[in-house]
Amino acid sequence: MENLANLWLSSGANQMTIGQFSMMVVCLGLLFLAIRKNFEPLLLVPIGFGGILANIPGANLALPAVEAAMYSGDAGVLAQLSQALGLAGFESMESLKVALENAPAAAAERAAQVAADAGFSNGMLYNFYNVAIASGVAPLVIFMGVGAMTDFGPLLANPRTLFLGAAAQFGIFATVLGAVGMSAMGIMDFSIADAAAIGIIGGADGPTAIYVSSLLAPDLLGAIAVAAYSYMALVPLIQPPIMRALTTEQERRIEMVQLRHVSKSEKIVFPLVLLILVALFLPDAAPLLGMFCFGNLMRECGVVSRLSDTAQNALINITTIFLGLSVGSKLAADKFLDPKTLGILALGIVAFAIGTAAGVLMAKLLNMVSKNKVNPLIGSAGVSAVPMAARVSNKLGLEANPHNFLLMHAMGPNVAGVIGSAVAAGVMITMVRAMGG
Amino acid sequence: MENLANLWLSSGANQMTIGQFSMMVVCLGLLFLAIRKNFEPLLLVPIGFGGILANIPGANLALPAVEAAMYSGDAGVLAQLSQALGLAGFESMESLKVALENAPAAAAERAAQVAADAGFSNGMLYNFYNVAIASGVAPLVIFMGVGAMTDFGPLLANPRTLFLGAAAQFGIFATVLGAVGMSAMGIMDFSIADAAAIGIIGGADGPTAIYVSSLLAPDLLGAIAVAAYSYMALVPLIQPPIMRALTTEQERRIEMVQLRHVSKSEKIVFPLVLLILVALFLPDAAPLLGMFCFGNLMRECGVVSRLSDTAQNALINITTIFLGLSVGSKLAADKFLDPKTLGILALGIVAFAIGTAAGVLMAKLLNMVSKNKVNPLIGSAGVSAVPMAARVSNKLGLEANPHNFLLMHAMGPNVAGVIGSAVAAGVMITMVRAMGG
Amino acid sequence: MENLANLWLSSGANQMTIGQFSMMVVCLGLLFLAIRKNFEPLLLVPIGFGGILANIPGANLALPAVEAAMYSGDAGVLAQLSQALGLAGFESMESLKVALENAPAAAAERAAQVAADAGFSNGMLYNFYNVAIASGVAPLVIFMGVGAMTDFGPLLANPRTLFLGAAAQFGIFATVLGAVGMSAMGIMDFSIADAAAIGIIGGADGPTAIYVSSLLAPDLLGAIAVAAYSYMALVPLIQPPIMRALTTEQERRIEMVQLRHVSKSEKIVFPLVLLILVALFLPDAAPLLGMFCFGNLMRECGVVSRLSDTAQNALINITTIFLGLSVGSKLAADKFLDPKTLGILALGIVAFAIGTAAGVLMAKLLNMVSKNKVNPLIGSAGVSAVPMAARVSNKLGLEANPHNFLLMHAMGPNVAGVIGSAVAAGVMITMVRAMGG
Amino acid sequence: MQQGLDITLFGMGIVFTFLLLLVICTTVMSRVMTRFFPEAEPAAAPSPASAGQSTVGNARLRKIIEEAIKQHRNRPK
Amino acid sequence: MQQGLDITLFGMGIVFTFLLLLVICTTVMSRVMTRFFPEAEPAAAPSPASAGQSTVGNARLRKIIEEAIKQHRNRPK
Amino acid sequence: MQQGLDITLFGMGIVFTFLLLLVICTTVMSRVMTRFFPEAEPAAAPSPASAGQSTVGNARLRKIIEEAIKQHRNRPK
Ligand code: NA
Ligand code: NA
Ligand code: NA
Repeated sequence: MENLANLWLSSGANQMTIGQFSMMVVCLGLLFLAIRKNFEPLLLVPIGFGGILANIPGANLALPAVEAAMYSGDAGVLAQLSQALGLAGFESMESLKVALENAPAAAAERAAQVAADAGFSNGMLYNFYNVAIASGVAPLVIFMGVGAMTDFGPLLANPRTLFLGAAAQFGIFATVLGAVGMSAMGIMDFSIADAAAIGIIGGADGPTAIYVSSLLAPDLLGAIAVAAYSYMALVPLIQPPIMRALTTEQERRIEMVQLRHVSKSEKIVFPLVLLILVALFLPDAAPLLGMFCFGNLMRECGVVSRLSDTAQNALINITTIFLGLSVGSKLAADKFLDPKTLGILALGIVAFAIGTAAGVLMAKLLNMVSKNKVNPLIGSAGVSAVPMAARVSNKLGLEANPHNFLLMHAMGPNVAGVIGSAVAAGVMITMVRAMGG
Repeated sequence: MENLANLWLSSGANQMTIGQFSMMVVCLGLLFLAIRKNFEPLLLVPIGFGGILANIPGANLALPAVEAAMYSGDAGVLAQLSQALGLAGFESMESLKVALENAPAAAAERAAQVAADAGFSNGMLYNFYNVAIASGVAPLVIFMGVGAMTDFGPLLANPRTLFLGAAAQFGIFATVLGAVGMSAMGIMDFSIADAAAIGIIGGADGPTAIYVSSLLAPDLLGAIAVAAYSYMALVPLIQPPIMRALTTEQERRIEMVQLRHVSKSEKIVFPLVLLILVALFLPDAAPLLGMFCFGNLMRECGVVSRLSDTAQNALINITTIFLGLSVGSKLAADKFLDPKTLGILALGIVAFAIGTAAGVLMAKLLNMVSKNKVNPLIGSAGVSAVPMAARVSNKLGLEANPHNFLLMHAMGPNVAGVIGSAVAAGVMITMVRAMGG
Repeated sequence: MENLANLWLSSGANQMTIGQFSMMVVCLGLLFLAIRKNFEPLLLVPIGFGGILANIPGANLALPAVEAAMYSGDAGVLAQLSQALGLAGFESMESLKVALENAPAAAAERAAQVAADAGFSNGMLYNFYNVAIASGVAPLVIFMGVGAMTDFGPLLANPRTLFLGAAAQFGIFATVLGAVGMSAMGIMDFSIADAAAIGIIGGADGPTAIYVSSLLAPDLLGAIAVAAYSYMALVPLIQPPIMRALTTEQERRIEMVQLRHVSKSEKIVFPLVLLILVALFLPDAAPLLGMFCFGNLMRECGVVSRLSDTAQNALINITTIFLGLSVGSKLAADKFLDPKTLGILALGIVAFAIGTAAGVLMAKLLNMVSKNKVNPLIGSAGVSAVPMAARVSNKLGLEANPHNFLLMHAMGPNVAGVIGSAVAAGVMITMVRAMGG
Repeated sequence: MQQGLDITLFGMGIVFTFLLLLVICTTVMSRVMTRFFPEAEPAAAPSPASAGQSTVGNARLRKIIEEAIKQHRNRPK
Repeated sequence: MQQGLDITLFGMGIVFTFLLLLVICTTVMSRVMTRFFPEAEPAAAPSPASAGQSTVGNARLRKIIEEAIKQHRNRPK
Repeated sequence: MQQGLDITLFGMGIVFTFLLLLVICTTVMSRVMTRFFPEAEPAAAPSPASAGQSTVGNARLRKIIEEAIKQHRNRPK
């Protein structure tokens, strides 16, 4: 009977908190959106599923051994942990948590050894997170794969569209200002590093957002990734009203001249040019843009198609599976159910809206100073969200003028947006570090 | 000349023990069975090859740096190791080994540092084992791939067959009882954790057996994995006599009604239902069944076929290669050549036989209480061993009645057996931990 | 304004050294050779790109956290590092570097903890190097893939060609002698371990060279890998003059008898025979030749084509990407721009030339003692560089006699050369270790 | 020995109870799905156009294709 | 707040400056490549031989092949 | 210098000895296999049925298929 009681005590139904239950419902909602509504399913299916796993009570799948020992260890273990972390003795869970968070590396290792000796081990999802995200490798490998899938032809045919990709990053920076403002007004409590990580949602680029928040605000990573991918899926709903409001019927009808042919050698040299500029001026963007350029060079150089194929298929797929589950591990109730999450969701959509508007307005500005007119509808594609945003531009173009195929023209700002947000990420990391964030 | 002497001293022919020689012969035998007799070759080829590598004298491929230092280090290294492990000084190899096994994490790390300073490094297979199995990741990833290959249609069309998958797990528990009994009688010396790990052989499911024994009885992992895969390959020999003995000709002729059509949505929702039940009642089964359900959801949801393809191909193949070599590392003579191995082999086949019988008898019981008759031959498929056991059911059905195609009907209990043994694994882990095993 | 100044101070254009600039030009040159001249592009594209990344000033992509802390940390961090490494206090960068290089494992870990506490983390390429090369796994996995791509049929049909593969390894050993001689004469400063690692360039086998130098001379790995792959690409230029000089027109015209049919079972058993010989006599070659034989067994046994396919495609491609980037990390200016690199480049080409000559001469020797004549042109294929060297033999054969197709005959010594250099690698590792290198 | 008996009895009991729960939930789920989310119509065959005419020819073509794929994959790229 | 303003102003400025530099370098690069390394002739179509005759038949064939590939990949090997 | 000579002499010696052993073992193995496990008959060609009729057509078909596969793989799924 004792055994049965043990099983019941260790079962989830007995231990589940309201928070965990709510998060399971939220994750089932994410799965529904991904599967039924086709919301970025490649990421949201693993994220949603990982979120359910992370909230299974008693399984501790998302916890390191030390935290598992804190929650499930007996008095002796707690006393040893406290001692390892430099406390006089175990006082309260709260003080132990604080001590663990602020522990120097040597103390943290002593605590890990105590947990190991007491028979605790890292949860599966925690291991995935550590290997895939904390090391930074998964977002970088995905970015390499994205590079290997990206055709810079339309951008090279019309380099001016890079300005659209630059302008759309205003969403990022405006959001940082917003987040800092909310903190100044006392509504939220975002540090400058948090604000920077939240802003990157406006870059509309999943791997960049995950990479930046893993560096600057790991605790907010779950909410930031979910916001980024959800809003990317919502691009066809968010962007059109803004685009219509900021353009006249006349402007939306503008037909653009056909793009010139771009030679193979230009395409080969371009990633190297970009890499060298990054090397010269933005070393903190080197991991992201370096891997991106590497993927693109493998694609275009034509002599390593084996590697390019693998980067676009097996490797990016494997990485996506583990990245998704790892992001899901950050949907554990005690971290996700926080007023900050609401703030992040609110700021994220503002970021998208401002980015879209800035892209469109920039296109109109370009038209004032240049004789080759661009259709301002392609400005919104500067937020990235490849290729969804470009398709939205195309759709609105066709509505205004049935012979106006903007897709190829919009791909230029669209891939420029990827570069733009990676550049913004590098700037942000540099500045936040300089501020001691 | 000194060099030549060194080379000869370090050569395998000089150092080889009889045990290592015997294990090489055993591993060549495994390779022969795998290649010539088609015994689960996907696993037994890497396992057998890994076993040969693990037994190369002097190469220390399966040893951690510390053990390599113990076997090949000079007196100074041995003294330092003894000190690091808290001994007064080096007394005997045996006492050093015991000290290493029982060392707390901090002492083990000091010993590893001594070994590193003396120039020793971990063997290749030891590294593979650590990354693939000790972390738990390889069996889980393979289980995800199996989930992505599994069609739950036949099970959903006839959910009663889950009882057949449950009954067949009796083989697992009866074997635990047998192992504990052998220990009680003094024939063997199995702890309760050992007994639980051995029992899982009866689950006829490789990744589950490896996962459980990596947690509960890592020393027995080699023997357990070899037994599990060998007996799975022997299913067409082990099961038929039992099935014939327990059924009448009349029963074997029973034709079953055609399975109803199962909708796509049912198939999508089923893995989520299973996951939620696991979350509520069996958190210790969450890693195994969670990954399995995740694989199956990727397969059925239809929106992430890229990921599902990769989980079924590149990812599972890569993992299988390293899992197999890692299991092979546990075939080193000093661990495998132990009376326990014989006990494990004997108990394993008993487990298979009892599981088969329990499945068949459960089917007969179901026929007593229900009007839709099931052919008791499909009961044996409940041990899992997908799809071999289902094919055996089909073959015996055709023998009795040439129009009786049982394959699809047997797939229900067959996949139920996979769920059943993962559930049994979760129960076992929970109970053994509660017993302080 | 302070921010702007910070950004400029942290930018690459400000910090770049002449060395880094030169290395970037060198790496662009490697990319040019790879892409335009088709110089082993599968390796040289990732290596060249990784080299550029490693030389981005301020990004520290190729540095461990400790070294990043040394270069970018403030006085406090330097003092703590000095203390952790057992120095009285910070004196000079040079003494700190020396202390770090010679630090025992425990001190190195304390230093790493200081760096972590100061907020430094390992660079991306450093992590890749650690996981892929320092662990030894990447060259071994590539060797497994090469094994899975290798057909030993021509070798089995004419086992004598193994002697050609043996003779061509003379290039390796002559180079060791050369390197030691240069040191004895005071021209260079190569240790015996360095000399052994440099010699392996003459094996004309990339993974073997990388594996050996990761063990014996990690600091020279970049130069050795670049030399090995560059000279392999130059085989069609290096070998023909030597081959012509050492053979008469008459000899080059020799037609060889058609190769006998080799049965499937012979092909299956051969890797096992090789493995057992390695196990008996050369345990230090076991990792390399073990993985090679494993790949070949998977290929030939016919029952694990899933695994063989993956080893030849997804797995080898993924590994190649990370291996290449990791090798590139060793092209950082401060390590690569060293007089030693010039010595390595010079010795490497001599090694190739001597190996080629030895193979040709051995073929002529074989002709003296045997009645089945071999065309001495196939001797040069013994250096490996599969399949380039065999094609060179074929081309020169056709020049001398338009009906003389030597390709298949040259594949025998070609794959024998792979075995030969792996054997030489094992011998070298054993002997250098015995010499305390 | 007691522990072994405990594990066997409780273990088997829990496995059965769990799978019983799963049978119930699955059955309920199937009913709910069939009633509230009926499928448009179980599509007769995945590729009706190509199925009718020449299955033998298709089989041969598929064989050729599969071999081509195999060769394509195995080639020493 | 000051920090937020700093990041916004400098950040946006640097993004624009960087992309302006990229526009300039790209344009220069394109000019250089087009002038000094002109392409032989943009190849009209990747496979001219097979393109002419029966694109419809080819499309159908391709579809069959793709399905074969898909089945080939999805089969539980 | 002595060490270098040692490595060269012993090294070359061991490489030759090892490969000599391998030659011997391989030759013995081949004899044994050929005598005791003779192959049924070296199959003339892997696919005799399809080889006879229209190799040219097959070659063209294979080419098309390979290209289809290539496109299939390269498509930005
Ligand atoms: Na963007
Ligand atoms: Na089972
Ligand atoms: Na070689």
